[in-house]
Amino acid sequence: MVKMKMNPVREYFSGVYLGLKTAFIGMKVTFSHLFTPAVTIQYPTQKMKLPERARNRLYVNMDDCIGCDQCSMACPVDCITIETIKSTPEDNLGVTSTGQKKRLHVPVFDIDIAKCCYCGLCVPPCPTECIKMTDVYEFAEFDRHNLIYSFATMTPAEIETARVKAKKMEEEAAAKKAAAAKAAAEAKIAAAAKAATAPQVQQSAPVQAPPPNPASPPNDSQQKPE
Amino acid sequence: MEQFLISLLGDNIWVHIIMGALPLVFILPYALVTIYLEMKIAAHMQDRLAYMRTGWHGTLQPFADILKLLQKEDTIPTAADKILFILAPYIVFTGTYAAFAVLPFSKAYVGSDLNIGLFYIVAISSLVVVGLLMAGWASNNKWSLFGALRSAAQIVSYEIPSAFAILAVIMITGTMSLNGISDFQSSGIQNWLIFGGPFPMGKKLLLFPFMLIMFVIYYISSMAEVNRTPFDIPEAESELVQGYNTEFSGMKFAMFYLAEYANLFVVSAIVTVLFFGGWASPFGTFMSGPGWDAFWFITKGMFFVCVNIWLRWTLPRLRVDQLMYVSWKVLTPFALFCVLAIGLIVVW
Amino acid sequence: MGLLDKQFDSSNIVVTSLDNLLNWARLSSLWQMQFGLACCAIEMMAASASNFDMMRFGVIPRATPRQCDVMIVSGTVTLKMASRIKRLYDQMAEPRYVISMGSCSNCGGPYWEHGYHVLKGVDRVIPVDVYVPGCPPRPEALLEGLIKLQEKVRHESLVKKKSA
Amino acid sequence: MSEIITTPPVSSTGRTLRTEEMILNMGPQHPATHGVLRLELVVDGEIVVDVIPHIGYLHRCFEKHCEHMTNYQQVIPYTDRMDYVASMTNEFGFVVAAERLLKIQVPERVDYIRVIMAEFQRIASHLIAIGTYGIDIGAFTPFLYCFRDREKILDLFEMTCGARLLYNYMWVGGLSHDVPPDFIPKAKEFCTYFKPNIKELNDLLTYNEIFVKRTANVGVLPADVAINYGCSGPMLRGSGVDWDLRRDDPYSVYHKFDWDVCVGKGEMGTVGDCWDRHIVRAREMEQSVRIIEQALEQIPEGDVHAAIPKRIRPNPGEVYARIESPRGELGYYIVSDGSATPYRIKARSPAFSNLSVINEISKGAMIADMVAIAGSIDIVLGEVDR
Amino acid sequence: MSPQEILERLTAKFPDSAFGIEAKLDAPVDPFIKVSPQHIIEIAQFLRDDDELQFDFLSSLSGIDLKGKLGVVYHLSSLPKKHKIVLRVEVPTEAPEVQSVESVWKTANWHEREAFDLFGIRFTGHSDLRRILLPYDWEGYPLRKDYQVPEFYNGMKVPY
Repeated sequence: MVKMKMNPVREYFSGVYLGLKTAFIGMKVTFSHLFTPAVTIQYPTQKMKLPERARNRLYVNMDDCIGCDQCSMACPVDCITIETIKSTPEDNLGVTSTGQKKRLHVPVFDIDIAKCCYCGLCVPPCPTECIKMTDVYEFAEFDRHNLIYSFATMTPAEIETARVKAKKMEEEAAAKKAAAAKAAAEAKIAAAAKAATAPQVQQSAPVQAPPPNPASPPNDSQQKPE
Repeated sequence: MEQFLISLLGDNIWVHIIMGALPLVFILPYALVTIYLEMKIAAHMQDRLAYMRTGWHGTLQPFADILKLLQKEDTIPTAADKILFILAPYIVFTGTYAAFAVLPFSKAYVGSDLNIGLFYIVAISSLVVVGLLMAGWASNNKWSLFGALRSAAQIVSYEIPSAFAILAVIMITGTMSLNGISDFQSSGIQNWLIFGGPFPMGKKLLLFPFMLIMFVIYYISSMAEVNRTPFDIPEAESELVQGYNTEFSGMKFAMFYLAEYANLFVVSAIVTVLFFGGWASPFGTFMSGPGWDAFWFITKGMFFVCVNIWLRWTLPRLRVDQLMYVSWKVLTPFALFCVLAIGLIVVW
Repeated sequence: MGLLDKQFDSSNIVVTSLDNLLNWARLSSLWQMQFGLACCAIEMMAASASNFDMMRFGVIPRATPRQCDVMIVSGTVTLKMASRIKRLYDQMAEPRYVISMGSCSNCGGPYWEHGYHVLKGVDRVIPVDVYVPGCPPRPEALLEGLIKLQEKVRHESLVKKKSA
Repeated sequence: MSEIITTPPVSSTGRTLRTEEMILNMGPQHPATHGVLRLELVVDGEIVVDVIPHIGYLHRCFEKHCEHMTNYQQVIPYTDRMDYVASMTNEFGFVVAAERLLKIQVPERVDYIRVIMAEFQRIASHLIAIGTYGIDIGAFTPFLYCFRDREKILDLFEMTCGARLLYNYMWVGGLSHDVPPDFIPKAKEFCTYFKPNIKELNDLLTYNEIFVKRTANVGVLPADVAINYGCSGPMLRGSGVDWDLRRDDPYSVYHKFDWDVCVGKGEMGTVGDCWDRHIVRAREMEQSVRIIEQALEQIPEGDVHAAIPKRIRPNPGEVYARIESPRGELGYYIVSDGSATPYRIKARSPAFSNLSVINEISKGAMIADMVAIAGSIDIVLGEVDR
Repeated sequence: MSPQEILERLTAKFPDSAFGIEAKLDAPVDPFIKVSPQHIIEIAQFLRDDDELQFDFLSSLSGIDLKGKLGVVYHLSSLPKKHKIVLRVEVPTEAPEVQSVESVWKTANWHEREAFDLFGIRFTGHSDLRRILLPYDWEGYPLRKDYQVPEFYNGMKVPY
């Protein structure tokens, strides 16, 4: 619709008229709202009920954590730090509520909640459903360092003993491996050509950015989700 | 009132000081109430609540605001013109405060019942412009300067239509004294000038439409004179940050704040006096007397303050050239025409 | 601090009750600087809008830093912006407070690792009083941060002045 | 104050100022710049002679981050944060691009839910645009009405995916969650609630004479200039160009619905002025409600996780996919080298191109018009700077 | 028009090998046409003004680091004809000079500035080639694959 060119006198008066009229219409709208009840939720006394799926602060149930590092790998911002220590066959770490056997000690499970972007990507990969987003959103702090949440339950002493044990076990395994390697080396001389294909297969896997955590568990535990 | 004090204390300087300070007794509580009222009215129009946490429904909020502003560091920018910068808020406040001198709160209490009261108000309120210009210039901030220049242009232009409206009333009443004008309209709502004043029926009916237009003109230009939406371009937040008071903090800003609200009452009071009978009770002699007079005056004044608030939170802001258009091309011609018409009717 | 530039040497009953009054005034009239940077700014706007109505706490948004008491840094602070934040903070009149809202201004948030142009935490340029976590924090979380700040102000004293 | 200026100031594009001109810095912290845009205005009194936009105050290195992500899924939280008032459509654009690259066909239910979410997001985004535009023009109340209604949309979103602003809801090949059972009745309820509110908003703001006077004939953007500058969305449609990617380059299931493309017609002034851009947004909200209502009726049953790949590893290749975001053409250019990490992702953000036209349309305007023009472009700096 | 037809029209107009028109129509997903960086402006002019093609809308102009080479990718579309095409130029990293298409599509102004800012590609004939997103005193081109994040910028520590 192209506006008709109005005669300037009419335009002038219609402008004045419209100005007053639309101001009254607007006043009517605001006046009618004066008596409608306010929609305000008075926060500290009144709180909105958050839906079930609310994504706020992360919580980790350490009883169920198997230290698989899946959440840390899924995290786009790398705010989850997990360290693990291999358990020896003789310690029994128990099973998770989903019935999975725990094989790793988890001495460090830190979430820097200040870096977290609350995207929820860490939740679905967890095989034991131990990491979840809660509806807690009130956790402002005076000091930023308090926003690094440590979920690990192990005491320093326990960590130390676990470390020592794991080291011992590793050494034993290394010794065993060395012996095996020695035997293998002898066999290798015979079948040198065959060995060349093996490393090539392995090369495609490390293209995925390695997790920032140097103490990540061995690759085979990462490959078996669920 | 003055006579009463003189009889009480004798004719000495104290009487005049008390008389001079009395408006302050009114302004401070009034400003606090209006600040609170404005926020509450605005909030309820916007489906929210505003102040709720200080005192019952936030009633203590204005006190907290003032107390806080008192505590704030009073910064003066290095590049500012210090003397003007310090002086500006006080000049703005003085300009507004001086206008209170002639406001007839009741028949008995008028600071000074000048026989040229209206003329005095028109003159003294121009002092505000000087203050705003000083503030803008002294801040040495481009936004402030823009605000000040706009403000000056705006107030000066809107004085024309408002002066015409005042002129119309003077023509009818034949006096410039605010008390006299109120007195003219006393004895009942039907005698208010907005309804044509105390004239015979035919004349009243003829006057009524013109007085209505005059009232609208005066009310619009009074909104412009107090720099409130839709005419708040001098401190247009989205354009000029805070306009002329961008650089002011603490107490100096509080002065501007106070002056703004005081000025709001002055113009509303003048609307009351010019068109709505001033202190005159709407029921003739019923509910009249010095106390009632003050009650009516303040109630009527506050009513127009509230309408102003209502408009402020409803309308968008005009652009500076449109503001000039409204003043020079709409209000002034209409006012001129009305003055002519009213003059003819009055003479007839 | 304007009229109260002179500090008291030790607290006594007068100072304490004066403290209480003045702190009450300060905490219930925290005028906020309109300082939206990024995503959190939208939640900050939502917090001032009808549903959460930050004005209940006496928080009025002001456009100029001179008249503000609290600066809510809401959003990612980039290196290009950092100097401006510093300048605006310097322009604010004492007493002034800073709420860092959201992961980005707390520590760079999701951008902490590869964000070559992101300042990793606004506390590298200005002192922060309260950190509100969240990305973005819910409006309620911001209000909670505000209440935390009010608590902080409540316990301030004229005797030991807030370090600038 | 006593400093004597000997050399005339020069603007950052190298223009030497005349005596009567001065440089006015609007932003990066200024109430009208919708974030951290800086406009360097060369003004002659109130008249704007030249506008030099400076952007990048919110440059958050989106594209660099994408190159560091270990998979495509992790990019989605970052796309959310680009255009933070319309996160859903940002995700939508990215998943459309990634699915085209991966050649995934998503179940129909997923498409329907995506369309519903995208349209809700469009309403929410336009509400912010209209509300803040009201503030720019000086009316504060419409802003709060808009936010009040937007809050209801956010409740729907939060119910579905748990977040209020940045959703991470659309995943490559599907959705993070199916909609909860009470979503559909609540969404219908919202549609009936919202329709009268658009009218009220128009009464209060759009048709207010002061608003019309402030926006009509201001910042006129002719159609050919708009196209040449790559403007899109309401900006382009406001200039009278009938172009909407939902119809003209169809994606998802938009072809199944009956709706109209709103085009500026110059009802109050010239075609392509600020008022036209505003009314296009206001009318698009009505059309979005129409789409949502149809989609809610037609939505099929199904699984929303069916097509989500376990591991996303596209073949080497590149794709450019575009969708109609509330601000215009949002395109993602994704280059894959065959690994799980994207090789290069470029986001073509609508506001970036829309903003570039500001100098062209605001010469000779007044300072107050600058605010009106900048507001009518509806920029989101997160998207401009990425 | 399909990309094949567009390519045919282009090769008919610019048969000279100097224009470097090279089709990659078999590329997976999106096909593109490679052209010479020294003649992009003539090709762009033709694409926009030809009655059959009418590529009036430059959707996007992106830089890309091709490891050893830098590329510029033009995504064109036509509002009247509703077809699309992708152009690409490749230049050596040491001397990344490409003709600016700003005079054809104004969109290119800011997009080219962005490509200059993030990749260091120089667009000859650009009216105002300054950095756009990063500060004017920034060093380096961050989206190049070999970019190292600086330790400090203006006294502010950059890494976490």
